[in-house]
Amino acid sequence: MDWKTRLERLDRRIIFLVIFFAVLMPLFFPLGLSITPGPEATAFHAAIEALQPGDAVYLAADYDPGSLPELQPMLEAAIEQLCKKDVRIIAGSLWPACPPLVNRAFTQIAEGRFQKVYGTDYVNLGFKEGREVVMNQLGQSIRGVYPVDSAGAPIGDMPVMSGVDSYADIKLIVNVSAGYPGTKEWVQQVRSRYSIPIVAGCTAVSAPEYFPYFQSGQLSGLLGGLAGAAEYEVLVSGSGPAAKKMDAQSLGHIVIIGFILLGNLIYFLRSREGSVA
Amino acid sequence: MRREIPLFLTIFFGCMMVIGFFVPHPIVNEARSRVEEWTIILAAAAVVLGVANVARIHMHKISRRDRDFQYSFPLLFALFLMILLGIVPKDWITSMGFPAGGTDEGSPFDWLYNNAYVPMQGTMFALLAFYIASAAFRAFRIRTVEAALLAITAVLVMIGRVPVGGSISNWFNGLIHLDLWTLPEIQQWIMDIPNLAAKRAILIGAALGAIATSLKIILGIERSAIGGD
Amino acid sequence: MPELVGNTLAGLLTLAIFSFLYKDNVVYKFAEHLFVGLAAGYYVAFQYRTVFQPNLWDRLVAGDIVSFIPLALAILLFTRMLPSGQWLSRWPMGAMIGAYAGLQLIGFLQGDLIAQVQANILSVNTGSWVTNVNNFLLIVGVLTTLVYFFFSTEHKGAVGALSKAGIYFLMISFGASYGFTVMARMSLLIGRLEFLFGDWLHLL
Amino acid sequence: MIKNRTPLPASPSSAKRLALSACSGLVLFLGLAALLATSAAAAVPGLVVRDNPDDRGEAILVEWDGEAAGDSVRVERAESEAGPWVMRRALPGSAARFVDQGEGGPERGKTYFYRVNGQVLSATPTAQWWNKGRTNLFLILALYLGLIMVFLNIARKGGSLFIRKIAGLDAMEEAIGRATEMGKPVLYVPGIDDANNIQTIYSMAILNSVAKMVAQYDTELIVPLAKAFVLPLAEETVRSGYMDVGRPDSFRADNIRFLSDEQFAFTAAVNGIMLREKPAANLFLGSFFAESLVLAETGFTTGAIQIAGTANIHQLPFFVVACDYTMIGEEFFATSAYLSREPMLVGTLKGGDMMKLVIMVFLVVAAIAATMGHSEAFRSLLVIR
Repeated sequence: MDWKTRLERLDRRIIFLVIFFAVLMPLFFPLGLSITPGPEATAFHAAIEALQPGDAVYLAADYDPGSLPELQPMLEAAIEQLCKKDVRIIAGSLWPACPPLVNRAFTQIAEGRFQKVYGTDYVNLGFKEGREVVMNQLGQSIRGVYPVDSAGAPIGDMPVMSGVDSYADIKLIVNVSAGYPGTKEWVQQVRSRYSIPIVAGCTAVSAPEYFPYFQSGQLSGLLGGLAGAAEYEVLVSGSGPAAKKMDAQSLGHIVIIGFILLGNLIYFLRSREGSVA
Repeated sequence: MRREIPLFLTIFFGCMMVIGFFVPHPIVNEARSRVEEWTIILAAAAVVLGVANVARIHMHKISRRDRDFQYSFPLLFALFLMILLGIVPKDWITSMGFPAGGTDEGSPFDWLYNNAYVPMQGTMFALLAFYIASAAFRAFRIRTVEAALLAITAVLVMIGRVPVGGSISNWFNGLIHLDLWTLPEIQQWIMDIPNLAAKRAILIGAALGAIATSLKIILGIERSAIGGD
Repeated sequence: MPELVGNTLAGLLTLAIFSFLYKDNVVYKFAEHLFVGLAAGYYVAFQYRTVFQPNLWDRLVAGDIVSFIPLALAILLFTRMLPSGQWLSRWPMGAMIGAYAGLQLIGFLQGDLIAQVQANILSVNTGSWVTNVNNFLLIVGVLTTLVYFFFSTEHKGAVGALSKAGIYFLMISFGASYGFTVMARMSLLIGRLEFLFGDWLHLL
Repeated sequence: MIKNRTPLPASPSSAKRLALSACSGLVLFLGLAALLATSAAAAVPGLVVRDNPDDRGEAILVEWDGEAAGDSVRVERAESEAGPWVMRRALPGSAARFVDQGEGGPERGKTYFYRVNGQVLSATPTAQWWNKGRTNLFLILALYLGLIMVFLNIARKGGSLFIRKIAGLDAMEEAIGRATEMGKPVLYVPGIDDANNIQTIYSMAILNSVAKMVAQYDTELIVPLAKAFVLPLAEETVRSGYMDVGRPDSFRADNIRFLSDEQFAFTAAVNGIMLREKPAANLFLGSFFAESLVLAETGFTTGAIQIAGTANIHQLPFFVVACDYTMIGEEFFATSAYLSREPMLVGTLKGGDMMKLVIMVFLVVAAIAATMGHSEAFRSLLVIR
């Protein structure tokens, strides 16, 4: 068996091992490559930066643990920037598995680092079933959709909700999304109908599809995947959990590129052999 | 009756949503709002129905001793355990010495979510990293001009999107003392121009398709969706 | 202590799922079914706590008679589980399908169709040649890709050439999607490795 | 509620009166000037207060000339001309407009007085029966509906409507032909979505044609399924295909297999079929998700001819690189319409095609106009409010 045949018949478990170590090594030995924020992340940051203290923001967290490594850093960095700006955060989810992740970020950032008070500075309304219907109902009355928060406490007399009951009282929607329902539906249902600006952080899988929304102004900012999260972290605080993982990410990409090139090299050599024979 | 009422409900609920968009008057607006409130409850009931269906399938599996029926036991156990922990009154749970009840932070329900649901779902998705590596090596063949374009773009985006792309470009530009486009810039251009153009055309085409389908449903032309002829 | 137990459980379950990479096995199947059960139970509990209780039950108790309508429709939905009487479940199904069709119609119309066509009204005479070239490419790219998805004429001659250009734009966009998907998948793996070697084993 | 501290005149006319009396007394005049200065705002040019148009009647629109206004504009509201005044918002003059709505906003049918940097005007919020800002959308929707109805009618009456043959179809016939030559089965996966998914429904129309071809050649057809509800549908589709070409006895029900509704368990099972039974043609047509690349990879390594088609855009790259032909998005739907000639599918496809033609012409004209400096005229046609 020549080397080409051997490579062609390579057990895929060996490929699995290669990618495993390629991603693992930089976690132990960071390279410290520098991160430069792109225009989409810069616009995301600027949209939040333009808010005034006391403004109310709707934080739409629509994902689940399957996308945690990509999206949790975005949520945390967004909460950090919102806390720095002293705006009120009203969070809700259309994915049932999301509210505990929002709680986790609030406890860690808003309460832990900024001493914000639940019910006064921020609230987690939790999950509500209904997808696009909920998006529209929030334009009628937030209290109608969410009589109580994620822990079952009535939201009516919380100071954070004073003067806020629909999109008319909200300055910006910050969406973190892993798919349906998510960024696409917020743009379709809410952006122009209630004329409210939206910034979105989404998984890398769906990001390329949302570039047209950014160019058209339907999204005022866009973060795509871990790279987007890392760029945003650099803007908010100089570093963060996503930024630390970018070295591993870089090496993973290089190995995939190597696989594509090697696979095609063998294919090319084979087809030449074929035409000679 | 069997066909007319569901069809009427489809048309009524559907048209309510569309009319509500064009007619701002409070009479229409309140009606639409009511219809939306009901839909939220129906959507929740539909999820419960789906879960009931899963439970039924696995009970059948066990009663018929189907292949792999043993695995239905942990599934049903986990299902009923989560429901029980989640919906019994909160003070029952706290009276057993747990810090919280229901679905709240610190409850047993939340503990299972954090230590079983989160790692398992996360790992399921992480498996895809291995599959994509294997597919890149074994099933990514540049056989046509189209595939070549795809491959070149993919490589440029993969390298330009991560910090290493910038490092390579800076090193290279330093080497030849020129200020060529860097890999991140090339990547940005690809995303902003050719990718955007194609994705926009796809959005427009898909929107036309979706609008046509929705129109046919709410006008009662397409009835296969509600199970009628 | 509960954190250590929790992390160990999470670590073992992570390894159970990863074991599928070696080959399909008993441990993986057990974990997979456990997950499906957990997720399904989780959903039901959440629907109860966040929808049925506040949006239906509390309102009924408070005397909101109109809320009997969604309650009745929701109960009808479950006739699907019965051997006969399934047709009654078409009432709420019909209502739901109609509502979502209506909302999606509006969403695709204003969010995708109109807004995207409007955003592509671009000038190729802007004073900056870079912008001109880019705008020209955007116009050509959108048009040729639409030609590719036009089925009422044979793709020969000029139309054929345009649709060929369209397919090239499509392929570039697929390449971009491929690259971004690789990025997403790698991130998820990094996340799990960080948990295994950091949070659980404290090696990082 | 923030009550105003400075007792300013309540209306322009009383302001004049006050100013007149101020002229007679220097002290009073100076006092008024001082008060005006502390409120730190000059009169607002071009001020208009009116009912906010096209809404449910719970908003008042306050507009002014943004370029000529000063640094700060204070909007206050009262239910009578005499007050008490409620502070609604302080904005920079450049904002040019403020919509008083939302929490604490005005009620329908009630008259309100607005004091804007001292100047008082009144308005009453009213509800409208038609949102004029959305008439453009309504007309576009009506045009599209009209086109669909016209083509649906033509198709139903049996009129001939041309749809080009998708190149993927030739590839499909070729693949089935080769499987026949090699005496190996054909594998058809109609996606992993449920029976009510639109792509599954379209996939069944293609499956029917594939069943006919396969029945004619007497080749084996394997259809693995990920949803139990699709099983009866797929069985019926394949059976009727075999019946149509007069070979009902060749139909084997046990080749239509429901494997598992868990995504990766299903994927592993289909991989098993590919590796054991070595189909010579793999057709992946329907709604696919992350399993797409695993299936395409395994099929590639077994050397089968592979044809894929899906409208799930995220998965297309993986099919394109590992399959011999891929039907992209709408191509998949068009193939279904082409094969089935079902009036509903054909009519909708043609209606969509005509709408695309309208859009393409519009985009070309708009691009020319925009280049000549008239982009706003075209953009404003599509503004949504």
